Amino acid sequence: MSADFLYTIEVILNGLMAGVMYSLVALGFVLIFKASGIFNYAQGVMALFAALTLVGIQTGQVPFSHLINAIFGTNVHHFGWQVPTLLAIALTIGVMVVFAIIVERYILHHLVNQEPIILFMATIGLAYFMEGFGDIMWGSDIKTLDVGLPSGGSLWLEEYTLGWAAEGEQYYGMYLDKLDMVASLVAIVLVVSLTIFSQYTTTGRALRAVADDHQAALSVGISLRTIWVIVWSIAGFVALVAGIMWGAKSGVQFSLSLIALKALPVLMLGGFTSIPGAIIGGLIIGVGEKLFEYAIGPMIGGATENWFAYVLALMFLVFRPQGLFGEKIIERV
Amino acid sequence: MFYRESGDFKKTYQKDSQTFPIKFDRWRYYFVMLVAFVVVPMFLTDYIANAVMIPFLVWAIAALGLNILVGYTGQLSLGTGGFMAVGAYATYKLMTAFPGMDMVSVILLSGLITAVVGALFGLPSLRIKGFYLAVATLAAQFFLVWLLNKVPWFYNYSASGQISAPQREMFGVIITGPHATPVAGYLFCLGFAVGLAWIARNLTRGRLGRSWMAIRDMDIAAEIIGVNPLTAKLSAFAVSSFFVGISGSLFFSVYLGAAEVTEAFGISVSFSVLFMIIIGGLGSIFGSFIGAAFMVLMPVLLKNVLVGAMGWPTDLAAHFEYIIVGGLILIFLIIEPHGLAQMARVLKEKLRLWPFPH
Amino acid sequence: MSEPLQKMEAASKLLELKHIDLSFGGVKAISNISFDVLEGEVRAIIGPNGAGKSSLLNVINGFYHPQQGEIWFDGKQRHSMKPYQIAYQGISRTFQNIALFKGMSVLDNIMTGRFTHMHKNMLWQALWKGPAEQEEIENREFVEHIIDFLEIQAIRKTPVGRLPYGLQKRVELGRALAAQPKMLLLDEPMAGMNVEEKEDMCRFILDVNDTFGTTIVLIEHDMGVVMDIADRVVVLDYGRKIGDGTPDVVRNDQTVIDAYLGVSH
Amino acid sequence: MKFTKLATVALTTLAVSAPVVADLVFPSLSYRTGPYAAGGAPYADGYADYFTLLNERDGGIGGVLTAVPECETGYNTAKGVECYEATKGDGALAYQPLSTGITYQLIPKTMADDIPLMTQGYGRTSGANGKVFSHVFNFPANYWSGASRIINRIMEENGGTISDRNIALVYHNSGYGKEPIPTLKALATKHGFNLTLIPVDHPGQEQKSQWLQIRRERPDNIILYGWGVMNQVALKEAANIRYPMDQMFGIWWSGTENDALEGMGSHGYKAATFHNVGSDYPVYKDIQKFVVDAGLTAGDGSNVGTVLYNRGMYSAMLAAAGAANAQEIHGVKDITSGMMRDGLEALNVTNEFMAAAGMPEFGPEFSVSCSNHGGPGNVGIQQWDGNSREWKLVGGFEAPDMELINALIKADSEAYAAENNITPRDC
Amino acid sequence: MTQSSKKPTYPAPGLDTFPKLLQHNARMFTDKDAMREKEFGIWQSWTWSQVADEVERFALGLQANGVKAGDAVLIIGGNRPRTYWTMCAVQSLGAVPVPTYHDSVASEMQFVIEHSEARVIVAEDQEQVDKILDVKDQCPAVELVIYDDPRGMKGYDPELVKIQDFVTIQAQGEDVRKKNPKQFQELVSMGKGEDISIILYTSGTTGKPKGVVLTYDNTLLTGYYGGLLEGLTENEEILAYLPVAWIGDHIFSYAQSYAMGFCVNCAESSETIAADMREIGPTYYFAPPRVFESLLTNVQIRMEDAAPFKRKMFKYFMQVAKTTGIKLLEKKSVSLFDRFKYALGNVLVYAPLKDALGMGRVRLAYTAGEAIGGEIFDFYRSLGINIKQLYGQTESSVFITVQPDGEVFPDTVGTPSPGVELKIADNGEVIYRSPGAFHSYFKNPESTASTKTSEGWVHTGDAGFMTQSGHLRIIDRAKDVGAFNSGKMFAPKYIENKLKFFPHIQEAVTFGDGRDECMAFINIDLGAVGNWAERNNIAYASYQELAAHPEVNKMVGESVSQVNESLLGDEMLAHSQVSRFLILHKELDADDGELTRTKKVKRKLINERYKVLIDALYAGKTQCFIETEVAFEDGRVGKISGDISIHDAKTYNPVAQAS
Repeated sequence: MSADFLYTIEVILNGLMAGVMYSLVALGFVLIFKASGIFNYAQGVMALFAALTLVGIQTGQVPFSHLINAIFGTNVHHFGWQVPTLLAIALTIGVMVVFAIIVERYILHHLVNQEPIILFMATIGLAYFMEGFGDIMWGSDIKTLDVGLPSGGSLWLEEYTLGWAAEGEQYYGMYLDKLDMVASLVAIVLVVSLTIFSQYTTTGRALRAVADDHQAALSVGISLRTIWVIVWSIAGFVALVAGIMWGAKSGVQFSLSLIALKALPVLMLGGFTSIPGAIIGGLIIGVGEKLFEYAIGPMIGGATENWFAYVLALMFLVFRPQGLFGEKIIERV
Repeated sequence: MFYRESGDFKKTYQKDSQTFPIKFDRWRYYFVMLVAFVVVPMFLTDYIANAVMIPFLVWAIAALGLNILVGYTGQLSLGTGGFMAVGAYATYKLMTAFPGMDMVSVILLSGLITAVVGALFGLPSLRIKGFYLAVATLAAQFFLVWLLNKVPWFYNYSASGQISAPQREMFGVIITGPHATPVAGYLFCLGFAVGLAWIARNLTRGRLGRSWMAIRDMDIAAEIIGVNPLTAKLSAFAVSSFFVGISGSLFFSVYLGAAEVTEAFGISVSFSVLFMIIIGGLGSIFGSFIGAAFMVLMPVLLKNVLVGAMGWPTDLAAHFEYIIVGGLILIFLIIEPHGLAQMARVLKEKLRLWPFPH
Repeated sequence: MSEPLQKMEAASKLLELKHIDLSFGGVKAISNISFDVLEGEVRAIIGPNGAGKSSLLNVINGFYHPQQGEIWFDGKQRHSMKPYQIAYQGISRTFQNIALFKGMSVLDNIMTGRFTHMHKNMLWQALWKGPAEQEEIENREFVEHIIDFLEIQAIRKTPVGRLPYGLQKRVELGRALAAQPKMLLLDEPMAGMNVEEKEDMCRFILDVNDTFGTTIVLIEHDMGVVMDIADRVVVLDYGRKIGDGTPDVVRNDQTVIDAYLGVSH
Repeated sequence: MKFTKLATVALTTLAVSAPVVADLVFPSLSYRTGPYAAGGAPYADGYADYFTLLNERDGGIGGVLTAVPECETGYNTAKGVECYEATKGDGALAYQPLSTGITYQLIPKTMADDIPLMTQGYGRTSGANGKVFSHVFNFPANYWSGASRIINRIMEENGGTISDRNIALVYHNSGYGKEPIPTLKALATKHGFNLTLIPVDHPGQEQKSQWLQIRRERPDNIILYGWGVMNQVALKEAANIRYPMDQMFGIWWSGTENDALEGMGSHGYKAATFHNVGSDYPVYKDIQKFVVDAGLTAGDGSNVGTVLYNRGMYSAMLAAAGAANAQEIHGVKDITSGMMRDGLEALNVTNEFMAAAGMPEFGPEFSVSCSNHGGPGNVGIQQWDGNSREWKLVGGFEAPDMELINALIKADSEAYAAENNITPRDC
Repeated sequence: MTQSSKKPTYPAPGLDTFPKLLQHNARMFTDKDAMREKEFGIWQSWTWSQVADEVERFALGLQANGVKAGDAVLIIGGNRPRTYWTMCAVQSLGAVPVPTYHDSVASEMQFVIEHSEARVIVAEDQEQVDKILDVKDQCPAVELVIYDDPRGMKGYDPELVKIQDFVTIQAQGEDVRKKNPKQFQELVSMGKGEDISIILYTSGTTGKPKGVVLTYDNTLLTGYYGGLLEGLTENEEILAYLPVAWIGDHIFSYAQSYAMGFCVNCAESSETIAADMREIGPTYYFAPPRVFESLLTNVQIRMEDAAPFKRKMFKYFMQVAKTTGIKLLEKKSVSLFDRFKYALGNVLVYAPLKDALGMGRVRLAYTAGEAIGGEIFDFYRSLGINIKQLYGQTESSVFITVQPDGEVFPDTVGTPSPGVELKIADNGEVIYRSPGAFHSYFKNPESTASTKTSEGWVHTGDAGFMTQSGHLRIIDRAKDVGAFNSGKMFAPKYIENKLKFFPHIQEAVTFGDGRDECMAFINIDLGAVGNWAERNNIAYASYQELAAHPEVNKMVGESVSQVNESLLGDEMLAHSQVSRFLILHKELDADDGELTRTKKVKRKLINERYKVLIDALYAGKTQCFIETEVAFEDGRVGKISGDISIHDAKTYNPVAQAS
């Protein structure tokens, strides 16, 4: 095999992995959109908030310490204990559930039956609020997230593939990031369990009923409010997972909230309402932008990924205006 | 409460369809104009001009433009930042290539250039609708920023890609550059803002505006009564981009005086203009202004209150700023989902009916 | 039939459909339908649900393109055209489910109906004062006559969303009328109305036909209404034409009776 | 109506918040929020703490108290302008915008308002030409001298020749990141190395493509011009592909504790710097005594001694030195911003001076003149020690290829002068 | 006998007919708006000169079609400019306009057509033309029907009767004018003040309508002098919305408009009157008490829905107005603090309220026709609206008495108008002699003789007396005033009016003549009670259902007892307390012949039709079944039936009260 070919394979594989990372973020959007028709702009901030909370709990940070110190002139930072990772994750999930309840009770409940753009705006307000709130609660410095995820390229794969290239060509073996592999695994587990949840549990079926028809769901006695709390809780959990994966790469900091931008083209490509769409959309975007950057990027100056992801999504949409997996828009007169 | 409408009747269609058919509104409008053109300049300081009034006007123009697209035509766009960048860079190129050109022409030409670019990126709107259309405009946003960053010709090959506005005069008054007085810059922007608002009003009240709203409300019915979706949508994109381009042009030349595309015209700009029109009110010219006022002035006001008056640490204040602005957005939406303009409209209706509740 | 008479009839055909076939992904909606509409007449299309009535209307105003067949309008054969081009030819319509522009007032809705009659370009409109305003006023005057005609003065500036159903239907008729169409297509104009509203609507339809000489093609379920106001009736069933003629002829046609009895009307 | 009302309130609060005029005011346009907060906060702390120290220890500068009104920009240029306008009326002596973008906005404005603009290690490099940029002071080093010094260092490490070496520049795809490109291109021509440009878009969380490319092409050296999250991800990815860290060089904005969070993963990574590292200086004892222990720190005190804190403090020290100079030149205590400019232009930082300031050998020796606002551009090299998790200075403050840089500065500043109708000063 | 000393004169010498006034106005106020109509969304306006032109062309056109002096021309139309122009055009020819109620049914119309011997009819639209064609066979004299609105008129058979468009007639007139530009002038100058100007058919509470013949001297002089007295100018704005066939509209919207030169405004449609009134903002306004009452009811209902704070504020300031407003209006002394409170109330409540009602600019408002409730009357006056009562009838060209400024009381109708002599006949009937007193009843010498004595005294048919302050107070129709078996006076209308002042009572009919006690039928106000029901979550499907609701009955019972209590104070009427009442299962309706077109109760008919109920009332039953026929709007006839419950009302013992 020629090295170029192997590089292409490598780019594709890494693109797939990157795509999974995008999908993790996109998944949260899809869940909420499907159940309530809300485009949740705050999903990225939720990921940041979840990750901040996780690190905060794990390292025993005093919440609002900055505020407390500013008001009382004290100097508190940490409680001085370390919480075991799993317990910290569980506690963080608890926080996200509380968050979901608050969002439902104080915001969504008052905005039932509003137009999508209004709900979208509400999530923007929520995002603003949480950006400020998260920073006040946990501080704006960069935090290291350590939940025991592996990092670095897979040496085994590198060595195993080293010999594949044709003689005389420069080739260093196939590179795959272990963190990405774990992320892919987690994503698979997440999607499978979500599917099982929605197919085989009562709550899950209720969720699907709501997604299909609000009225119908209400008529079989499902409380929309409960459903929304559950959906937002799950989305909060997904945000936590995304926050962990991305946070492990870059440290937990404000920029984490910007990963939402990477999920946008994925959503548009995959359709807002489809979980498989989010996954496959992510893969397509990941591979597409990486390949383009690899093949064309150097010729036109690089850094093409941001816009190319959208152009790629656009190209798909021109042929399928409702997204890859979105429900077909039927125009009736 | 303040409305006295008895005897305010219309004998011609001109009078009946004027922008402010009620006498009280008309006088209020004249009053605002008087304040804006005469009173404000008398009290203008550098700070009020450069940190409050000029940005407010510049953003109001952008919001006006985006509102034409989103509010009136129903085409969601997140490409505002990119289009503003086109306007800004067009201005830079025109100013440096033709130093003798007067600023009004420069800015109008920049608007026209942006209109062409905008119409181009509006093409996908023929097939893609709703939230999905945002992808096309986002593509525009990222692509335009990338292009303007990547091709050195756009920034005259300067080392960092920064562009800065040279000094230009009109009628002997310095408009751009560091030596421009705040009053000159303010009045220049105000002139554009008022003029463009007037144009927006004219366009939206007539045939074109109705074709836009028809497309927004029910595209199939619109087509069946003779509205060509292609021309309606593309004209909306072009007009919207014209406004946005002018806004970008003023943003660069009068307001900031220098700009760098990735920092000044990023995606956050697109979002914040969108926030302005949603908060202000979709499909409302007044809403564009009030939305811009909210998004521009609220943080400034909060900062001055929290840091200036209450002496909080800047970071704490900044975080609370986010919390308060976010909270206010939520509260406003819960009280009146259709924006501040709708709130004003309801208030006006209430006052007109006063003392009756309905 | 004498030759001059034949000629006269040929000349007064406003619309003629010849052997129209329409299918959606293999499902035949309309098969081999031919009929004509004479200038100035009220032509009704009736048939059970799913008979292809609405599809036929959509073919006439260009929303669907038939796979087979010819459409002749106003003496010219029509080749594939966009709906908005057909609007310019002088066909306007109303919809079964009201398709008003919800964000606009009654006046603006009807003004939008004048779209094909307004021509001032964007620059004039941006200036407003002058030609654009002049054109606007001229058309406003026309629209006001329609408002007067339909007796909806009191709701002129009301947003259409706030109106009751019957009035919305009336406004929609107004919008279609504003285009001064040669031919007006009405898709179940009286669906969901009470007796009084139906009577009003009948009066308006006949007045339109009478005052403006507009040719009218309508789909309606209420047989009483159809028999009252239609000059000629086409009967469809399962996408085929099973009857055509004056109300009396159709009423006594055995195929028609069977079709209707078959679906227990 | 709403906005006029808001404006009035804003106006009144402003009037209320105006500080005492008699102070020497050094506004700090900081960013403790937003994507770059982690970098902005320690710098602002250092900047503010030093002035606090002066007030507490020396009673200010020449007996006049200093004030550091802080204004949050969030690294946003528009907010930067707002901050500038808000604070300039308070008698601001010199600005420290801490953002290349904001610097560009402020260059013309400060020139018009006669206020010096101090940009230590950032901003517009060609601002070093004092003839054109009369109010910009970007001593002691700038992006270009940093780049040149790094190339020099690579040459040193490779026996003086780097022809045919492959060097990649991984840069923040913005004005800041693009700054060194012309210099590096010129140097590449001069020294014969191959330069690969690898841009990373803001914010830079996803750099897979870039690092796969690096892994494929195996450049001999990497120069990193990043900021914010981009640095952390870049270093992490570099470690992931097992790039030899000692062949990787960062500019000083990519050489902070935040960036080398990985610890051992970044061991050996080198970065340019224009000031020394650590807190082993007399001045720190004073800071501990007069500021930290007195509970007067701007932040929570946790940043004291970090790279960015040092940089902020160093900048503050230079500003204070300029002010003291101005007092001396003009013989008045309450100096104006114009006098401050004169003070800065006459600045002569010697080792003795540094020692007197309690910061012996903390930074390079340099002097400023009317035509040269950039100093000699001496740059040192620091290296990350993963074991002790700290930066160590491994190369002294040496001059870069000033001949080449000066030519570039001249060309760029003259282009600016031509575009903006500025007649260069005679000096 | 009371008499006003002033004698009316013409506005200027020789201006003794309306056509002459029109020409005068066209010269005086050439470009001032004489007439406006909201049509096609805007106020189409005609200046006096344009009106003169329109009238001239139409008059000449009519002449060309054979209309000549002395002819009667029937006018069937609503308040539209052309209706008024037609009157003037007809008068120009020396012919007599005969306006009729345009909502009258064909059979009523037939009588007028026949009786007036009209050959030419000017009808508003297809609907009216249809009515004429319906009765055409019975009215062979009709030769020409002119219609105003061409809508739907295409295809009408011209052989049955000649049908012409208004504009066609005008075009014919135009041709005439071209040939002889002076002709119109000559025609007009032939008119004299004593000529017959108009015949108005009064609907009458019983029997066939009578045509009241009025001369120019009657209408023009009373109109002009009434206007002069009140200081009306050419700058007034008035809204024409009452039937043109009614004397009030004729005087206010026609005679006074021509005499003073002010502008008359016509509403766009009957649904938009309120909105149009708000737009125009009339300065001169007339409305029967019923309109003021329903407006007030409406205000109260709408305020009920207001937020508590606003409601309280409204109540508070209305209280302030009550104590201060009327005093201010009558220029009595008011303390500074009260003035301040009133000024504040004016900003917060009165001015916006008046504006919302379209009365923001009203300088003078009249009410007449019936008694107006003191509460209602005071409400408007306290807002600062100068509303005054007047007393008049068709036969008097309206003005018999008017309340002078500063002497406005809710229970009297004022002092005699200029030139009016007034006295109370022995049987208590009010009689008068005035310049406005009618000429005769058309083709009805018997009635003329029985109403108008040879000395010119006219019997009003109303019972009343002069108060000490010289004001006239009307109690009831003279013929309706009856007596209880005890011989004491029974004035049904007086009691009914008291009942009707309650917002939830729409109409009341009382019985007592020849009986021992007074008992009543009640009609509830569907609007007011419906709103009340909505707020109290009471479901109802029809008037009948709501009327039968026990809570409603209880509420009405309370009102009745309040009336009873108030009657105690009046020595003459204390014994007329309503002892029992019932709420009718249907609304009394003019279409069913139970009310006149002016909504007055037709007692005789009700006595016959509802005999069962009356008997049940007096028989002391608590329940009664009734079935009645009703006419629907489309002319169909249906039946309404149901059980009606009868209630005792609380009465007060005059003696006990006295002790």
